[in-house]
Amino acid sequence: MADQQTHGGHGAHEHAHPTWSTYWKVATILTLITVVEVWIYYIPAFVATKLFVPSLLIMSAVKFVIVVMFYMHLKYDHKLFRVLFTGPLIIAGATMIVLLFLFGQLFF
Amino acid sequence: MATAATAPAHSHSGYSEPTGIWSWLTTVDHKRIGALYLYTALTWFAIGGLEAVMIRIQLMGPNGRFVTADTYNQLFTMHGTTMVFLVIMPLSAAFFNLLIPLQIGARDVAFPRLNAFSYWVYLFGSIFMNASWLVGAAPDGGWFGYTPLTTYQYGPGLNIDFWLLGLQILGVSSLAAGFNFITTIINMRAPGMTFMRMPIFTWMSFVVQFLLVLAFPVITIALVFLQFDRFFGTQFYEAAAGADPLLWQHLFWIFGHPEVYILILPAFGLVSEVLPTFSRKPLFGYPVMVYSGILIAFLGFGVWAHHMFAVGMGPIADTLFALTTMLIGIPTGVKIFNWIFTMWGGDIRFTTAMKFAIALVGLFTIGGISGVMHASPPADLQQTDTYFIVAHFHYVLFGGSMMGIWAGVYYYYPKLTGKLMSEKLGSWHFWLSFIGMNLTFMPMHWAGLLGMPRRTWVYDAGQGLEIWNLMSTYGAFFQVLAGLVGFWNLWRSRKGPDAGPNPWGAPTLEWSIPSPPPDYNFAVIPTVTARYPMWDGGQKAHEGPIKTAKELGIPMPNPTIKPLFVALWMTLMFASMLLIHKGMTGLAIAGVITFATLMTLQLYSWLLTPLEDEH
Amino acid sequence: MPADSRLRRLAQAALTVALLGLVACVDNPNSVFHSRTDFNRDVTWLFKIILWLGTIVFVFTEALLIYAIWKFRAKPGAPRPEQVHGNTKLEILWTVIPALVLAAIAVPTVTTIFKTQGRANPDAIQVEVIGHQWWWEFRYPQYGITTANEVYMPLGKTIDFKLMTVDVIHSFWIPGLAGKRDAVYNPTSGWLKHRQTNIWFTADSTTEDVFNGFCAEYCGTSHANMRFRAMVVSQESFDSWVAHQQKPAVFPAAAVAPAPTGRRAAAAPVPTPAPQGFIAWNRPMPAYTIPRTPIPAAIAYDTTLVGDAARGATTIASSSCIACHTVKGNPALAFGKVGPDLTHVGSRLTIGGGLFPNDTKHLGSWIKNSTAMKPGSFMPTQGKGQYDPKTKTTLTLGLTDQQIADIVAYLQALK
Amino acid sequence: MATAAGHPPTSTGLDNRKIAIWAFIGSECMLFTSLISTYLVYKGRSVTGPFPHEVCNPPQCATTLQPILDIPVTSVSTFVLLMSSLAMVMGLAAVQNKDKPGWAGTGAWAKIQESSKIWIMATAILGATFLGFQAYEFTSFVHEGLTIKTNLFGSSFFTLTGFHGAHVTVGVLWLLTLYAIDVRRGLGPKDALIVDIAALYWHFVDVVWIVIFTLVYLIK
Ligand code: HEA
Ligand code: HEA
Ligand code: CUA
Ligand SMILES: [Cu+2]
Repeated sequence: MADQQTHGGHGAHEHAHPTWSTYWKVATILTLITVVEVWIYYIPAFVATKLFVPSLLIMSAVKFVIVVMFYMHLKYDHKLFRVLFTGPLIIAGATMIVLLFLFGQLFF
Repeated sequence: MATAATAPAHSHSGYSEPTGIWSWLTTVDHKRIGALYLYTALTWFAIGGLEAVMIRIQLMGPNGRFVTADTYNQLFTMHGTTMVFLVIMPLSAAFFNLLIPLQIGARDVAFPRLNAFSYWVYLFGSIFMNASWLVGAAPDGGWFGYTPLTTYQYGPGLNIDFWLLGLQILGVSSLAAGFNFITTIINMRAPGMTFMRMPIFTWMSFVVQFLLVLAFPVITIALVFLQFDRFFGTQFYEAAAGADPLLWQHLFWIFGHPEVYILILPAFGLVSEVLPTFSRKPLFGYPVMVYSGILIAFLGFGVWAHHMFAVGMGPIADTLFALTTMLIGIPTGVKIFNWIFTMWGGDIRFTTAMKFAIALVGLFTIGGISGVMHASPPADLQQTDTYFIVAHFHYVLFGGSMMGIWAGVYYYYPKLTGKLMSEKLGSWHFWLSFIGMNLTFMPMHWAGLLGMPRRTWVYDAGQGLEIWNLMSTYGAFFQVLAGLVGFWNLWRSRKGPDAGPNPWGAPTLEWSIPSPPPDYNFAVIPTVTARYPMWDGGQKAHEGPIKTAKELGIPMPNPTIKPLFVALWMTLMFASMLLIHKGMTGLAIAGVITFATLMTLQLYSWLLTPLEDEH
Repeated sequence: MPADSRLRRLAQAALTVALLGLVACVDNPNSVFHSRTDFNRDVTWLFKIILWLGTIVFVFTEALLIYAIWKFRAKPGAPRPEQVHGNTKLEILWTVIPALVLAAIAVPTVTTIFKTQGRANPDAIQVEVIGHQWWWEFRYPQYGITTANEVYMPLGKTIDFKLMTVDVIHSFWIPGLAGKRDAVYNPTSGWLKHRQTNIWFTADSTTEDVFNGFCAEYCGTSHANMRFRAMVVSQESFDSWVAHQQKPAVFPAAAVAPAPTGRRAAAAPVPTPAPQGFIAWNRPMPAYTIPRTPIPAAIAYDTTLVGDAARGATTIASSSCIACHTVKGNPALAFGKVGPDLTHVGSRLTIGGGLFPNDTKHLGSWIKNSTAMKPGSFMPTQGKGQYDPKTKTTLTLGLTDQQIADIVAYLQALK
Repeated sequence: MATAAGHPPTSTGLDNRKIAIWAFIGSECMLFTSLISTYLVYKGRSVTGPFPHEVCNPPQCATTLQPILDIPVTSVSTFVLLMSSLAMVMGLAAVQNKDKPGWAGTGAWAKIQESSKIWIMATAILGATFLGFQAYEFTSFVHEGLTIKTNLFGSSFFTLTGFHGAHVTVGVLWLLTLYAIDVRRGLGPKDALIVDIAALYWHFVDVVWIVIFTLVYLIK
């Protein structure tokens, strides 16, 4: 990033702003995914399959990622922030998985 | 510090440090905050050491009766807690404060008031924790406070309440400091100070801040569960409700193992500054030193259960954690050999700082190797919870962290105060420490292998333990002498000979500015062109009179008392909760609400006041 | 060169000390290097590999360090040394070599993990170890036996210890026989009801012996005082011991004639017909297994008094002892679950969590004021006029020394 | 922090506070990981009811208790929180573009779009609505016999969602503070940073809820 003459760096300095239409699209997708999530929750036949939990996990991961990428504009921001966020996230995720394994809860 | 104002070298300039208590209470200057950390932590070191000496007197002979069993349990709990949270961590913080801005060519940390806040929280938290002695209820659950021993059912006294509230308070301090230094290092580097030119101390500190901000939330939550269990009747650790007592152990050690690297990496950083200077050679393999530090920290999050090999996690988990633990030996070994090869071919001057630094290399290796022995689960079943472990961690903590910190103290005292410490007393200090520490902790290996469990108030006669314990106790007496000499040296050196900007011929930026540095640090922000600016970057040491910030037109943050009060209200808010177990729940709630309100108001007032005057 | 020979002498001295230390380790009764069980043989084998590799790394590293600082010490007027910044080859070297050393540790480590943590022999003797603050309960479910602070095992038979606790976490450890295992789970609760930790080993050496055992996990006030003894005995002796332990307490109907006052030998048996065969370790205990905890002077139990077992039986039945202790076969003592089972207490060698020898003086003092004998003890002070450090009160009521002597006589009769 | 001519530029050109908030968010990941892990570790291990997804019959419960989690209500509150994130980004956009009146076009809707006050307040209100739902949920659970003391599920559930709720509360207060500033002196592009920081915090709290909603509410 170009040196900025102010110490405050006032005005977040992004490469490109997501536009408001992006915001609304994202909101729509989030809503849709949530609807699907709740919907499959109410399909006993699907809940019984092995796909239920993985599909929920994937859907929630997708929601997670798009909020972070677009609303928290990590996609458009300095890559430093991406490092600051993903590093801890990886440690956190790994810790959770190992803990669940150790307590015998790693099956769904 | 205050003596700087009268130092002849500076008296002809217009520059003078503000003096008086008020200037210390309101300071936002990172160097002064560093000094506060240093002197506070050294005070706790004397107290933690006193506790250790009482432990050793009790164990001098079999079936000792110097203190009671309950007192003994409080002593080792407070000794461990004090040394870890009130001594080594804040001593490291003292150096973070003093050095990071100087080493990267900054005028202060990113958030000077937050920095003051961290210190005051630490001070009040440490006082709170030790106030437990005054009411006769010092924490007694061991420094890792295993549940269910620390639940209300088995520990109904205030002891554990002091401990868990105290640690929560201290956690706030560390977290705040962590965010502050991460930001400082990322964002306040002088032009040309690229990451791969940063002094290793700053690098290791950088890594430590990440460990802090990622490890402390975990213990905070573990403590919150414990607190809720004790105060509000939740069941996180209630076996009767089906809770697994191991939950605490896992959460604690997920924090606890990164914590031990929090304790050692700053010391590694300090010796990485000292060794090159006194060998007159650059650090051997700088990039590898950086990467190994990062790797140690990263791996450090994946080894925690090596503290739990005896709980029966099963062979797969044991194998997993054994292997990750052993892996850490590799990057650490690289560091050790790189230090040795920094000295190799050098021109070694045995100053006191250098002696302590070399001692770290030698003694940490011993502790590291015994660490690898614990990493083997079947063998660890014969080691865990014995004095063999006590030997390990004192070699890494005293032989490592403490030796490194003393090296740092001798090395940076001139920068902090402008005065040189006595090398003669320093030599005494070093040799007494070195002999004393080995005499104390080496025999513990045998005591452990001969079946002496740790945390035992007494051991029986006739089991072959007498001689090792007696040796340890004499060793501790040597360490008391060492401590006295060291403290005396610190005290009397405040009137020592002037140091000048760079008494050691050291290579890094902090040595280019006057000692002690003026409040703005750098009259002109340097442009860095080399890893060792003073050696091969053409950076010159400051000469001539020191101007004031005003003369130079440098904007300085205003002193403020607000962080102190926020810290105070916060501590009192936590402290109020103690009343719950005194049957004064109403008062406790009132206290929490009052102090939380005061804290919030004070915080708003702080945040709405600009750091500096408008220009 | 003088410096050189000084170094050598130093090294020699260090080596001697180290060797002496190791020898001490092997000879010491509680040494973890005893190889008298399959478990400890495996561990010792592994531990020695690690120790040797560790020693080599240690000697090499320290030698290198000492050599470097000695060789490159400052010489006056020396020019600025060559500014070496690193050496990739060397650095790879000292990445790879430690990796190899660690691999040499890791491989036997993993094999030993799976070997020692495999399933126990199916015909192993099951022993349930139950930790209490601050004593050990041992149950042999296959035999229906409950005892305290002393565990018997036959030579050559695998014992599978199941660890449980009724309160906080304890850790079961007999250094001379095997490593530790924590007693984590409370068998009375929740989904953990069937959760136990276990450790198994076989004392397959040929000699009978007594070993010291400890609690190795900090468990509160008297963690240091939570000891026990492990008796490894022949199969016949073990069988005989089991047979005896299975019987309810048989207290002789006839009152014992009061013996004359005067000093008696410690643990002088009340003259009851001695049970047949091996019922307890019947030789002098090895010196290092005899507890030597001092008795606080303030207790001053009068050892000259002679107790009457029959009178003791009556006294105990109306005392608070019955709230916590069981004596199988004695209807008055059928409910107590909190304290150790006393059915065969007379045949035990130690009392109070392995803190004291089981003789008249110590047993009497224990009953008189166990809280003073053992900090934090949950057994309330019984002696009249005694100060109870736990409740911080002095007992105005309570047992007289004579009453205690009677109870002691009764308990000692419970062979 | 006031801008000062005498200050050197930052190394990255970024603002200190933005780096700090991201570091803080990284740290919060570990905080919520500990809470969520605990919830999952204790999942299905409560000795007594009520349970999240299962019917609880005697003897574990005195009377038969229905699964306690209310998916429809929580789905709505989840939606509310998601929408609050939308409002937040709209608010930030409005602040960033204050100096370009008419950037959103013309018409009533554009006027609304350009009003940072509306969006910031909307975010706060949606956040408060979420808290309202949570309060409703908590009280109805208590009525159905689940408190923080009842069982492991109760302890870990209330603590986890309570911590999340506390974060939302802080966020609402923060937004109200921004609103107050906006009313008093107006937030403009030069304040975009402080709004951005609040927004990052807010979205993070939202993201945590996304995870909680799936792991706690939906997975049986
Ligand atoms: C400064 C703090 C510090 C540091 C740096 C370490 C470093 C290490 N520690 Fe230690 N440890 C503690 C502080 C520390 N520890 C504390 C306080 C406890 C006890 C807590 C309690 O119970 O109260 C503890 C306990 C502890 C245990 C638990 C023991 C038990 O309770 O049963 C284990 C087990 O694996 C362990 C292992 C290690 C290892 C493998 C390292 C490694 O990082 C060491 C790596 C270093 C080297 C290996 C030496 C240099 C390398 C070479 C010269 C290269 C060649 C070497 C080889 C090939 C081996 N430590
Ligand atoms: C950095 C950490 C650190 C440091 C520096 C030390 C330093 C010392 N420790 Fe440490 N110790 C721990 C961390 C540390 N310890 C921890 C974490 C535990 C585990 C606790 C637990 O189990 O919960 C422990 C446990 C522990 C035990 C085991 C207790 C038990 O298990 O029952 C013992 C026993 O000897 C001991 C002894 C000592 C001694 C003699 C010193 C000496 O080096 C101290 C020397 C220093 C001084 C003496 C102060 C300086 C002197 C002066 C200022 C002069 C004035 C002082 C006097 C007049 C007294 N410590
Ligand atoms: Cu039981 Cu320690
Ligand atoms: Cu560790």
